[in-house]
Amino acid sequence: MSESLKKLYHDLIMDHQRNPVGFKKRDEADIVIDAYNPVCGDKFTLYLDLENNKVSQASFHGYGCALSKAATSLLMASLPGKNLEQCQQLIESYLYELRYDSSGAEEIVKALSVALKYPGREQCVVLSWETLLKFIEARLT
Amino acid sequence: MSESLKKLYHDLIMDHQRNPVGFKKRDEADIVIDAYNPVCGDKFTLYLDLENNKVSQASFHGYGCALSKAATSLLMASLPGKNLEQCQQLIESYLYELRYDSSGAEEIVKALSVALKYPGREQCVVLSWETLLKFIEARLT
Amino acid sequence: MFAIDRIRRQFPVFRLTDDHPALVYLDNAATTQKPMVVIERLQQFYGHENANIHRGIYRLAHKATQSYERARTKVANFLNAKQPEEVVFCRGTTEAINMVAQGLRHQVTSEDEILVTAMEHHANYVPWQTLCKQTGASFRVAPLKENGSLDLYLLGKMLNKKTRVLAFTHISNTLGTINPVSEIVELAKKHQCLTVLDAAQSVAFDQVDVQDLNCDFLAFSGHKIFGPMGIGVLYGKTELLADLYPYQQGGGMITEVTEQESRFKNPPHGLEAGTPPVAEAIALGTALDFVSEIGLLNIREHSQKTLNYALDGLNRLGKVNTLGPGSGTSNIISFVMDMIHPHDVATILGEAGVAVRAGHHCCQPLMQALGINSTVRASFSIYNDTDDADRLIDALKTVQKIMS
Amino acid sequence: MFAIDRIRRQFPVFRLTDDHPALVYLDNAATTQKPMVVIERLQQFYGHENANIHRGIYRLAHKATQSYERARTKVANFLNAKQPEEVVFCRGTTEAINMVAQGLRHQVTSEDEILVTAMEHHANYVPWQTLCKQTGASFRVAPLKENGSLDLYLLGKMLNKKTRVLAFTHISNTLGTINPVSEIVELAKKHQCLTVLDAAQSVAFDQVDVQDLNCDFLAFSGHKIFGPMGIGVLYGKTELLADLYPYQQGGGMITEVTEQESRFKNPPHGLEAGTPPVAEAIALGTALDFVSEIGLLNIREHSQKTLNYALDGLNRLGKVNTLGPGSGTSNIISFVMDMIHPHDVATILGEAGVAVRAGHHCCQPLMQALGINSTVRASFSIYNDTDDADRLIDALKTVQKIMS
Ligand SMILES: Cc1ncc(COP(=O)(O)O)c(C=O)c1O
Ligand SMILES: Cc1ncc(COP(=O)(O)O)c(C=O)c1O
Repeated sequence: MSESLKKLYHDLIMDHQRNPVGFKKRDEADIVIDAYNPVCGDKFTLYLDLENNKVSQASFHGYGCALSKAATSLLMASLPGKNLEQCQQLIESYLYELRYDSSGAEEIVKALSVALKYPGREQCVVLSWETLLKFIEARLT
Repeated sequence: MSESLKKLYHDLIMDHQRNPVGFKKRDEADIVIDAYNPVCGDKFTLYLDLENNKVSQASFHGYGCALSKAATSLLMASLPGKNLEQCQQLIESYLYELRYDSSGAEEIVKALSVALKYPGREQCVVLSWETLLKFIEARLT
Repeated sequence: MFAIDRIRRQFPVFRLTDDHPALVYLDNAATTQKPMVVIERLQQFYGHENANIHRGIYRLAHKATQSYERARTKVANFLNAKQPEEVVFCRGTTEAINMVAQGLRHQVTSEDEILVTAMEHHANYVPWQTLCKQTGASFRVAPLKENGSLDLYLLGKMLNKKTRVLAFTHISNTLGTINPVSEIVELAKKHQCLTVLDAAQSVAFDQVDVQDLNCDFLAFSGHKIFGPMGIGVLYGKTELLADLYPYQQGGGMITEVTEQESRFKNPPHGLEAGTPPVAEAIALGTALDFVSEIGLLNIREHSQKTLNYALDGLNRLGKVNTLGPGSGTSNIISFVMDMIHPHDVATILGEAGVAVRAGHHCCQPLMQALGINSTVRASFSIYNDTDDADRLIDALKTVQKIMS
Repeated sequence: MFAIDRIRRQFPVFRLTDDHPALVYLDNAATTQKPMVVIERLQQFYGHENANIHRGIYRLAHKATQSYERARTKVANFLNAKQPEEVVFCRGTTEAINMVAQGLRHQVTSEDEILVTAMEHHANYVPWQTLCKQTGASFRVAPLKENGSLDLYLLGKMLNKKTRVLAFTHISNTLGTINPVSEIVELAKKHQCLTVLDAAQSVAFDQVDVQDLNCDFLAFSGHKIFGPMGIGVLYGKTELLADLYPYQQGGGMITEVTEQESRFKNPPHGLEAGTPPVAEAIALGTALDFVSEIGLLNIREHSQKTLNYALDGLNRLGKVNTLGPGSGTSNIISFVMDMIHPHDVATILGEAGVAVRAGHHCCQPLMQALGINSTVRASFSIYNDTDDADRLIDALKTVQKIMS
């Protein structure tokens, strides 16, 4: 296996993909958002509960590749306890690190950023994050 | 001037083009036929009078290149005195000589047949002949 | 004997360089690689024979016109069409089908039905759906059996006297299923229904004889049969081509224009508006010569053999499901791996120098019918050998190791 | 300095061989010859980079996609478009204009008027006439002044609030007339009328800046600017491209297909159905680089100078009438010789190795307006020099001798 592939399918990513954080359907959640890429067919539903304007629970369900699943799992793991503004900041800095500079980022973000070097794989690691960002931006304005 | 061009713009052809046989409008003629090639814009009107089922007078008018004018002039010169069946035969043998074997043909037909060796010039030497042939075929059936 | 080494050597892309260390190219259903003769034909035309066609009165233009028309004759012979006039040059399968669909638009009414199948490529599905939306005609989709093959019984029942067009594929670009064309055409003929055959995948795999198949229209793309991009073919029976309203209007297809109206040439020229891809049409002719020299029988036999060899390997791997009834009969195979997403498979294969496609293969309705999102597709051609199949299987083992 | 020898050497067609003894190519308005860099780019792609685009997950496909999109950016820069998304690849000028006309069909009603000019090429005339027949809209033709230039005063009067589209050419392919585009666009904008500019003849002659001209759509063909055949460009302002119904449907332009309906991508991809001519688009990018390197200012200056030199010779010949107001301002000249038919001229010129066009140049309405049937057209490009002009004049002397 090449070094680059080892980075892409890093243990941290494979852990998330094997044991994703909050992988469950919760149709009763306060917020239900579809993160769907019709072109590749990947589709996750994101479920968020808010309490006192903060995310109290975050989970997701659906179908996607290892990278999109890991990226979504990481998102779910990062949301609880944050209010929407904080979630927005978090997502923006994730996307920035991914695309422009992951040198100071967490190991898993560094790993996910390798996806951008692979043909056709960028969407996988940003789909859920960008979908939620759009939702929050709409909410906050 | 190349040998081939000398053949194409042969004196016999140039004589016809400078002094075409029966080059006059006769709207009162028994038969008036348009020989028109919209693609190149050439357009001759053929005028024939019949007497006792034979061509008594043949003339033409219109616009075309040296070759089409000479070919039409030759046609006009050949028709008088012939009935429609004979005209048909005449045209068929002209087209045959032109396309397949002009070895036994008149000098002017030999000259006109050179046109077929030139890109895009075949239509010029057959337009009036084919138009009249179609007319006669329709008449005779 | 099928001299694979001799064939491979004719494709520059397989020459080993630093850029392409031993490419295993198994994406032939998307586009084929190009042999030297085709590349050289383009070079020769653009370097020494280049001119526009359409009644040029100088030699270069005349020669270009002749070569272009000779390419038309080559296509006609290749398809066993009755005459060259049944061959219209266009960009590819997609344009050919759109030409037919829009060419019929003035004749289709809200009483009519258009029938396609659930295994069509978007190119043979969406243009008909669009035509139906434009005219009010009913858009109907013939279903598949559970194994992914066409349900001929139901297809026969869906055909009726309102059915104006039956559009279907010869070989599924996703499953590799080969449809029984003659049988289907016969069903359609009972209802005086026009048949449009998508031959994008079949022309480079098997002999396609339009008189034998008796389809009314047929479409294929040059780039999938070793020819250049930007050139393709619409075949149509003479009197049916003449019924199509010209999809495009412009130079070269006109007899006369006045402010009041325009008159168009007969097909094929009346359906080829503007400057066509002359060089590409001529090079397509060269590609067809190349194919004929190898022989389609040999090509079919070789691709099937190689695919079956790969199929054995796949089955031995375990945790791999091949899809459709056609596995092993054509040159295309689709599969999914347990719990592993096709995109992850394709990325890891790509890293190993094995080019396959992953996704819905422009067949979303088929994916919906199969209840899946995407597949991995490997498609074989004349230059693929058992080494390529071995490299595929090896790489899939790596996939399973990484993703386990 | 314009190093004509260095430029000529880059075009293989001008290398002397037995096939082509010293070709004098003056049919550049029909198609230009191709420089080595363009031919080599095709060769390189087909030999070493060939793959289909559209989400391929292996390097070859990814690289092809990137090169294709980079070519789009090159076109955008060349036209000074605001963004690459304003550039749609298609077959050529003819397809580009048909795409706009048919793309607007669902919006045009019998209340509307479509305005073209009497000097349009059939490609920018008949598609609009067809659209009018299909929708019931009125087809209107702006007349010319006696000298063959556009009558701007009457054009202005024909524009009104019903005018949906004004389609006009930048440079007449027959007369060489250069229309004042900005001025005409300004007139049209007063009536909220869409402007469609046929730039087939202008892009290889002068700098064309879409922001400066402010036209809504613009069309040109790759093969007339040293690029391959089968590739061309529709430029359109972003929000206006989005209004067009996709002219063709198929792979690569879809987001989602169900039996009920399909959803399409945004432009430009939503307007590029099926496998595009990837190699040809990339080589067009190379052709534009080639043009930019020489510089359009230099090109214009050189072509004008050469044409003016030829014009002098023509005038000295006598019994030659040059047509239109544009003689000497662009790179195109049309003329007729007293009592000598253009086809005879072209045949004799062709025999002398001088390639010109004779005929109506796909401008029958213009011929009707001028009251003639056909002209001889000579069109100059970067590789033509005064020797070519001398050869043209010499050959015309032969014509006069033969035909006298
Ligand atoms: C002014 C003009 N418009 C349109 C066209 C049509 O271009 P194409 O045949 O490349 O589509 C041409 C060239 O023939 C032209 O000169
Ligand atoms: C079955 C089938 N039909 C149509 C097409 C479309 O062909 P093209 O993209 O060359 O127009 C393809 C190829 O993608 C195909 O496989």
